[in-house]
Amino acid sequence: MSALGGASFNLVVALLIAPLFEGVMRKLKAVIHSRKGPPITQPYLDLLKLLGKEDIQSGGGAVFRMAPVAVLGAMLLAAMLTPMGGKPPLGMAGDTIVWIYVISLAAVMIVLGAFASGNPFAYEGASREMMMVLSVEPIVIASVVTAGVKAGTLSLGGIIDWQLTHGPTMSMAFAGIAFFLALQANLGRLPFDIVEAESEIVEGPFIEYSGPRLALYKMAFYIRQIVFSFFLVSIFVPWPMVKVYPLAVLISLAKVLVVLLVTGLIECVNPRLRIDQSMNYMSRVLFVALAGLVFAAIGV
Amino acid sequence: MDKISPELIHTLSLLMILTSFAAVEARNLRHATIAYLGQALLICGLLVAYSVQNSALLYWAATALVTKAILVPWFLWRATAGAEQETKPLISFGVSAVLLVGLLAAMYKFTHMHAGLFVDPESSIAVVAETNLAVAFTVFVLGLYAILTRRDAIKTVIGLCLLENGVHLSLVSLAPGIRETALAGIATEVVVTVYLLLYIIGGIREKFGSTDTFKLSELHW
Amino acid sequence: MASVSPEQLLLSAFGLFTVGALVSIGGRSWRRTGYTSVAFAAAASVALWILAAGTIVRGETHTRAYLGLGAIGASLTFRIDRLSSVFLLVVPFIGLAALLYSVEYMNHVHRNASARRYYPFALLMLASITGVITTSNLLYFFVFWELMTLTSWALVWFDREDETKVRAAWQYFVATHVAAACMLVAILVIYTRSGSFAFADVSSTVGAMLRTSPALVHVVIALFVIGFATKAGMFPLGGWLPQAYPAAPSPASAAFAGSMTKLGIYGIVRVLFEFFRVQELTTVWGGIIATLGALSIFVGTLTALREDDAKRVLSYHIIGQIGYMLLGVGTAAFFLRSVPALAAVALIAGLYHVVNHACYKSLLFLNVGAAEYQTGTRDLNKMGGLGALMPTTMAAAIIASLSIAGIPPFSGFVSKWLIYQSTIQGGLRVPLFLVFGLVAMFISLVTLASFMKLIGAMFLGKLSTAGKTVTGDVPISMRIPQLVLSAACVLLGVAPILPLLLLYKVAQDVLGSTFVSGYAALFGSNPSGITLRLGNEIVGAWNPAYALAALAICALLAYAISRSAHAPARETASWYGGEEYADDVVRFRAHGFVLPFKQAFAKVYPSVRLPKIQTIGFMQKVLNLDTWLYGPIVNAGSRLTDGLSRTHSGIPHVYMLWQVIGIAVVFAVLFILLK
Amino acid sequence: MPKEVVSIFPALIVIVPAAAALLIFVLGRFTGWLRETLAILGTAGALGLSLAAGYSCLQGEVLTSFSRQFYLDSLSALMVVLASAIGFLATVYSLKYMRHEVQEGGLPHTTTSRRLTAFYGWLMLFIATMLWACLSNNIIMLYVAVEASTIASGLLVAFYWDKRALEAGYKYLMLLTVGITFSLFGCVLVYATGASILHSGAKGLLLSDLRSVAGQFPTTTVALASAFLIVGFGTKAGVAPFHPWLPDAHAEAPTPVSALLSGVMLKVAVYALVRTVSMFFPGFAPVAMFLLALGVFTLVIGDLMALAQDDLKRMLAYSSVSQIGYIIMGFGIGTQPGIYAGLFHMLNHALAKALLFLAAGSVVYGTGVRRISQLGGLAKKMPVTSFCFFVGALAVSGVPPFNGFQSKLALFVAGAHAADWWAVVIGIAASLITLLVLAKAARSVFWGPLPDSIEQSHVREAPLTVTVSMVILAVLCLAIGLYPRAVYAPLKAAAAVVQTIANSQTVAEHGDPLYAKLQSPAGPTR
Repeated sequence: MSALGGASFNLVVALLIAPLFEGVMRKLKAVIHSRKGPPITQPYLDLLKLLGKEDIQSGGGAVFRMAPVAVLGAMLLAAMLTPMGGKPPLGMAGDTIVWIYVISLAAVMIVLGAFASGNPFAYEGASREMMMVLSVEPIVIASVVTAGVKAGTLSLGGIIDWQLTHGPTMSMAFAGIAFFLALQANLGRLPFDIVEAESEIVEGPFIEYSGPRLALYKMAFYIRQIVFSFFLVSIFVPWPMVKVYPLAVLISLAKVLVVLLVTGLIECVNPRLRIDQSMNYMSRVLFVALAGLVFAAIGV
Repeated sequence: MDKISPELIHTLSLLMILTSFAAVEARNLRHATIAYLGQALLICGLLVAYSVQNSALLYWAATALVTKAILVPWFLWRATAGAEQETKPLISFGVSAVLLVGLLAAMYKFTHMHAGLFVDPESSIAVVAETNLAVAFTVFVLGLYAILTRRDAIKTVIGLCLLENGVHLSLVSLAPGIRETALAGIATEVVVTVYLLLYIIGGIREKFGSTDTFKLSELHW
Repeated sequence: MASVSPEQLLLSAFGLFTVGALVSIGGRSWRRTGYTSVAFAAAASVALWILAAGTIVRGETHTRAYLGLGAIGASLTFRIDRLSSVFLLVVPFIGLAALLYSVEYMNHVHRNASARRYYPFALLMLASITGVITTSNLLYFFVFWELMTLTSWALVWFDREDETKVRAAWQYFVATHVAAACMLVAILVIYTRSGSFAFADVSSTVGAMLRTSPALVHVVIALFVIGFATKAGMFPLGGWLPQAYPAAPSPASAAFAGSMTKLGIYGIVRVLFEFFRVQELTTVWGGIIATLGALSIFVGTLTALREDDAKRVLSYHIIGQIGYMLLGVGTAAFFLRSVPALAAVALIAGLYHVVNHACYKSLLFLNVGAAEYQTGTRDLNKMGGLGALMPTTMAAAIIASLSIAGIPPFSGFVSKWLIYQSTIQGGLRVPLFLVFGLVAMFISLVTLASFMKLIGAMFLGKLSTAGKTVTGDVPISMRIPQLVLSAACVLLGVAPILPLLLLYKVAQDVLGSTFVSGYAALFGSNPSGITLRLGNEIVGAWNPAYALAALAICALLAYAISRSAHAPARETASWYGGEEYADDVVRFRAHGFVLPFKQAFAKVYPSVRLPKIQTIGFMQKVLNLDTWLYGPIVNAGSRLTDGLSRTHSGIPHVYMLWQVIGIAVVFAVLFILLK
Repeated sequence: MPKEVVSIFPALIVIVPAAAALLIFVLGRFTGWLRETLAILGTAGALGLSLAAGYSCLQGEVLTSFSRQFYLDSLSALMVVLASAIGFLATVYSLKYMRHEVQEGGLPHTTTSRRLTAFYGWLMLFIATMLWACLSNNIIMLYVAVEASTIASGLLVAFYWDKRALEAGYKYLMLLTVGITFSLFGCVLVYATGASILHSGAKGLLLSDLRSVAGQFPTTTVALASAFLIVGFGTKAGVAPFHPWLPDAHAEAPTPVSALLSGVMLKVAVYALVRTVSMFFPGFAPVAMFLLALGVFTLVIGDLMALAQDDLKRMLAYSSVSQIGYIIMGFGIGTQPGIYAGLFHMLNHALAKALLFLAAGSVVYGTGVRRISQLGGLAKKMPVTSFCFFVGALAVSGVPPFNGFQSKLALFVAGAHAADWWAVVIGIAASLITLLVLAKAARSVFWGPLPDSIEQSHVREAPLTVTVSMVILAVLCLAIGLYPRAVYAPLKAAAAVVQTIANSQTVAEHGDPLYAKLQSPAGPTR
C-alpha cells in the first residue's frame, strides 16, 4: 500500500472514527455511573453544533486564532506518523522522536493559544499543561528509547518488525506498562485532567475559545486519544499480526477500544489529583520506565 | 718594600675594638662621637702603618683624616646639639658586653681557621691579616649590632660608620700592597651619606620631636 | 575570485576590521559610527565568506608566517580548514547582524555613553575571533584568545556606572583569565615537549609524550578543557556567564552568544580531534566531556527556568545549550575509533548545534533587546502583550524559541535529533550514553517550558503597564537582523541537507582516514531529508519536506473544517469569572509559570533561594565551587596576606634585622649548595 | 668578539646630566624656567647620546672611555637607553606637575623657586648616577655609583619634608646604605680575591677582567661574596625580604621620582646584581638556582602584599617588588632564553610601571586622594589617565597584546625549557594575582560612581605635559607588545653579554637552542 494511501487512511480514521471512541467511552462511563448517558454519536453532534456556533474572540491576534488550527494540524500529522494496523504510513518522514515532538508541538500551540487569550485561568491552565508535558513526556521518552534500544533503531517500522520477529521481552513489558500508566495523563483523563479541570479553572487553556475553534480543540483531543492508543498497541503489543491488511486494522481498532475502555474505567473510579501529586505519581512511573530501559541495556 | 710592623698594627686594630665598643655603648651621644673620633684616628694610623708597603695608602690616610676624623665627628657634634642623651636602647650594657666578648672570640676563631680563604697564607701580610680580619669583622658586626639594637637614629648613623670602618679595615688588610686599594678606599667614603642622613634626622627631630626610630612606624603594611 | 588568494582575503578581513575599529574610534555620533562600522564589518565578512566557501570547495589553506617571535620560535601562521570555515561562515554572520542591530539600539538605549567605547571593541572582537579560528600556532591562538577576552570584556563593562554590572564584568575578567592561565600552562608543556607552537608539531609529539609521561598528557588535556569549557560556559565552570552576558548591551550579548561562546567548542574539537587523537585519550576525555555536557544541559536549563530576567534566562540557557554541543562532541570523541560512523554523526550533530545555536540564541538576545528598547525593562513579570504592537519581533521570537526548544520543523530540532540518535546509538554500545540521551530529550522539554514562559510573558496576553508607551515595532534596521536570523533558523531546520553536506566534509577532515562512509551511506540519498543509517540499518528518519507538506495539508484541512459552517465571529473582553478586575491585578506573573515544577527542581544550581531536596542539596554542595574551593582559597590567601602585612611593622630595625638574617641565611644556603 | 672602540660617548652620557645638575644648582634660582629647560636639555642630551651609543653597540662595537673605566656594551647600552628615556619622560612629566605640587602641596618654610631648583638638581644627579652605574666597569665604582644614586635620590624621597616623607626618606637611606655596605663588602672580597689571582690591582677592579677568573675563586669566598652581593644589591633592587623600604619610598616620593625609582633604579640594581653575581654562574651553578628561588619568593611576597594595599602608590610599589621577582627569576633560570626573558621583562616593566606611577600621580594631581577605596568613577573626568592606567595595568599583568605578555611568556617558556616547572606554575599563578590586584584597583579607581568625598568640580584631566609622557609610554607598551621583534636585536645582544659573563666556557659546546631555533623555526632542535 502506498504511503499516500496509508496516510489518507489514517487521516480518515482520525477524523471520522476518533469521535466514535469518545462516544463509546461516554456511554461506558454513564453505565458505570448508573446513568443512561448520551448516544454514542453524541460527540459528532457536539462537533457539528460547535462548528456553527458564534466564534467569540477575546484574545484576538494571529496566535490566538491560529493556535487551534495548528493543534489539530499537528495532531493529524501525528496520526499519519502513527501505525494503525501495520507500518506507519509516513515512516520515512519521521521516526519515534519526531512523533514525540510533533505531539509536543500540539502542546506548544495549546500553551501559546492560552497565553494569547490573556485570561488568567488560561495562563494557569497553560502552566499546568506545560507541567504535565514535563512530567509525562520523560516516561514516553524512556519507553520509546527502551524500544529503540531493543530494536537498535528508532524508526517505528523497525521497532514493530523487531517486536514481531523477537516476541515479547521483559524490558518491553516494563516499557509498555510504564507507557500505559502514563497514558491516562496523556489522554487528559481523570485523575489527570488537571489542565482543564472544569470545576476549578473552567477548561483552563480553552476558556476563551468557543464555536469552531473549540471544535478544533475537541477534535484534536479525540484524535490524541486514539493516536496514543494506537501507538501503545502497535509498538508494545503488536501481536497478533496478520498479513491481511483490513483484518489487521480491525484487530488494532479492537485493541485500541480495549485500551480506551480500561482508561475509561479508571477515569470513573478516581478523583482528580493535584498537580504536585500528579508529578509525584509520574516520577514513580518514570522509575518503571527506567527499569525497562535498564533491562534493555543489559539485554533482557 | 719595607717590612710593616705587625706589633703596631695589632695594637692599633685591637684598640679599634675598644673604641667601637665605646662608640656603641656610650649613652651620651657626644661621648660616642668622641669615641668614634678616636677610632677614625686609629684607622688613619693603621693606614699610615701599612703605607710603608704601599705609599698610595698615605693619600687614603689623608682623606680618611679629613672625612672620618674631622667631617663626620663634626657633623655628629652638630647634630647632637641640644640632645646629647641617647634614647634607651633595646639591649643594655651588661648583655652587650657579654655579647661583644663572645663575638670577638668567634671572629678570632673564624678568621684564624679560615684565613687561607681570604689571603695567601705564605704572603707577608698573612700574619697581621688574621688578626686584622677578626677585628674588621668584629667592628662590622658591632656596627650591625648598633644599628639593630639602638633606637636612637644618631646611634644608628654611628653604627653605619662602624660598618664602613670594618669594611675599610678588611679592605686594607686583604690587599694592602695594591695601589688601587687606596683609590677604592677613598671612593667608598660614606661621608656624604652620613651628612644626608643627619640632615634628614634633623628634619625628623623637628617634626617628631625626638630621634627615636621606633616612632617612625607610621608607614607600614 | 581566482585572482585573490585565500591569504589575501584573510589579511584583508583583518585589515578591514582593524581599520574599521580605528575609524570608529574617531566617531562621535552613534548612528554614523554605527553605519561606518557595519560597512567595514560587512566588507570583512564578505571576504571571510568567500574565503570559507573557497575552503569548503578546495580544502585547507596554509599561509606564510608573520610576526615571528624570535626568542621563542613562534610565528603567526594561519591555516584555514573546513572546520574553521564553518565558524568563519557563522561568526561574521552573527557579528554583522548584531552590529546592524546596534546602530539604532545603542543610539537609543545608550545615547549618553560614547560610541567610541562600543564599536571599536566590537570590531576588534570580531577580528580576534577570526584570528582564533584561523591561526595554526598555539601561541598566537592564545594571544588571539586573550584579545578576544579583553575586547569582549570591554563590551561587558560598557555600562560602568552600574555597580552590579561592573561586578559582573569583573567576575568575567577573573574567570576567563584563570582559564587562560590554565591554557597557557598546557601550551607551555606542549611546547617544551615538541619544541614548537605549530599545530602540526603538537600531534606528532603526543605519541612520544604518552609513552614517557601519560599522566602529563591527561593533565594537559584537562587544562585545555578547563580553559575552553570556562569560555564556553560549561557547568560548573560557567558560573560567570549568566552574570556577565546580561551586563553587556543586548547586541553585544547576541554577538557573544553567537560567536565567542562557540569558540570553546571549536577549541575542544581542535584539541581532542587534532592534537590528542589517540584512542585511550579520546575515549577517556570523550566520556568526560560528554558527562559534563549532560550535566551542563541538566543544570543550566533547570536553573534558567527559575530566572525572571529575560537576559539571564537566555544566559542560563547558553550553559544548557553548550551542554548539547559538548555532548555531541564528547560522544564523537568517545566513539572515534570504535564506531567511526557514529562518531561522525555525533560530531556533525554537535557542530550543527553550534551553528543553530549561534543563530537562534543571537536572535533571542536581539528579541529581548527589542523589547528592552521599547519598554526599558527586562523583567518578564513586568512585560506582556507586546506582540500586538511588535509583530515582527514576536514572530522572530517564536521562531527562535521553537528552534531552541527543538520543536520541528525549526533548526534546533534537526541537531538535537541527531544528538539523540547518536547518544542512543552510543547507548547501545555503552549504556551510560542512554542516560545522556534521556537527559538531553527531557531537558529539551524544560527548555520548551522556559521559552513558553518567555514568549507568553513578553508578547502574548494583555498589554502591561510597562508596554503602555510602546507605539510600534522597533526601527527597520533592528528588524532586518531579526528577520534574517529567523530566516536562517527556518532554513537550517527545513533544509538540513545544506549544512549536513558541509559538516559531513568537515567530519571527513576531522576524523581522518578512519572514517570512510559516504554521505548517502550515513544520511540517505534523499535530498529533502535525512534517513540516518549506521551500518546497514536505518536507525531513524526525519524528512522535513514530507512532514511539512503533510502538516500543511492537515492544517489547511483543519482550517477548512473550522470555516466549514461559516460561523460568525465577535470580539469581546476576557472572562474573569464574571467580575471586573484591573488587568495588572489579575495578571498571571511569569514567575508563577510551572512553579510547582520549579520547586521540585529547586537548588540544582548553586545559590537558589528555594527549599531544597536532600540529594540535590548534596550535589549542590559538591558542585558549588565557591564553598569548597574558591572560598577557602580566598580565605587562606587573605589570612596569609594579613599575616604577611603584620610583619611589615614599619619599624626600621625589623627590616634591618631581615637584612642581617638574610645575609646569614643566604650565606648558609649558598655554602651548603656549593659544597 | 665585539671590537672595543675608545669613545667619549660613555663618559658624556654621564657628564651631560651631571653638568645640567651643576648648572641648575648654580643658576637655577635666578630665572623662571631655566632649571626646567636645563633639565630637559640634560636628559634629552643623555637620551640622544645613549641612543647613538646604543646604535654603535648594535653594530658590534663596545665603547670605552678613560682606559676602560667606562665600558658600554650591549647590556649597558640597553640600560642607559632605558634609564635616559624614562628619565626624560619623567622630567617632561615633572614640568607642570612639580609646579602644581610645590605651589599647592603646602610646603613649609621654603620658597617655590628654591624647592624646584633642589628638585631638578637632585633629579639630574639621580639620573646621572644611575647612568654611571650602568656604565662603570670598575667593581668598586659600580658600588660607588649605586650608593651615589641612593644619596642623590634620598632628598628626593623626602622632598615633601612632612612626617611621612621624612620617615620614608630615613628608612630609604638607612636601609639602602646598610644594604649597599653589604654589597661593598662583597665587592671588596671579589676585588681582593680577583686581584690576587690576576696579580694586578688594576685588573682586579675591572669587571671585564674579573669575569674571566671567577671560576677559580675558592668556594667559601664565592658563597660569602655572592651572599653579600645578593643581599646588598638585592636590597636596592627590592628583592624580598629586603624590600620594605620600597613601598614607603615609592609612595611618599613625588610621582616622577616614584616612576624613576620603580622604572629605572630597581633595574639598575638588578643590573649591578647581574653584572657581579652572574660571573659565578658557570662555575657555581647553585648560585643561579638560588637566584631563581629568590626571584620566585620575591614575586609571591610582592603579589600577596600588593593584594592587601589600599594606597594606590604603595600597591604599585609592591607590584614592582613582584615584577622584580620575575626579572630575577629570568636571570636565575640562567639559560640564554631565561636571561633574554629577564632583560625583556626588565624593559617592559620599566615602561609599564613608570606609566602606572605617572598615571597614579595624575590621579593624585586631579583629586588629591591616594586611597583606592576613596576613589571611583574617574574615567569620565580623566579619560587619558584612565586609558593609560588600564594599559599599564594590563601590560604589567601580562595580558596580550601588551608588552608584559611577551616577556612573561618568554620567561615561562624559558622556565619550561629549563624544566623549572614549579617556578613557572607559581609564576603564572602569581601573574593572575597581579592581574587581580591591578585590574581591581583600576576598576575601583576609574569606574563606578564618583564618591561624594571628592569635589566634582575639582577633578580634571592633568595638563598636556603630564599626559604626553603617559601616552608615549602607553604607546610604547602597546607597540612592543604588538611587534616585539623591534626590540629583539638589542635584547638578544644584551642577553649575549650576560651569557658571556655567565657562561663563557659552556656556550660553545652546548650550542645555543635559542638561536638554532631561530634559523629553523619549524622544527625542534633537541
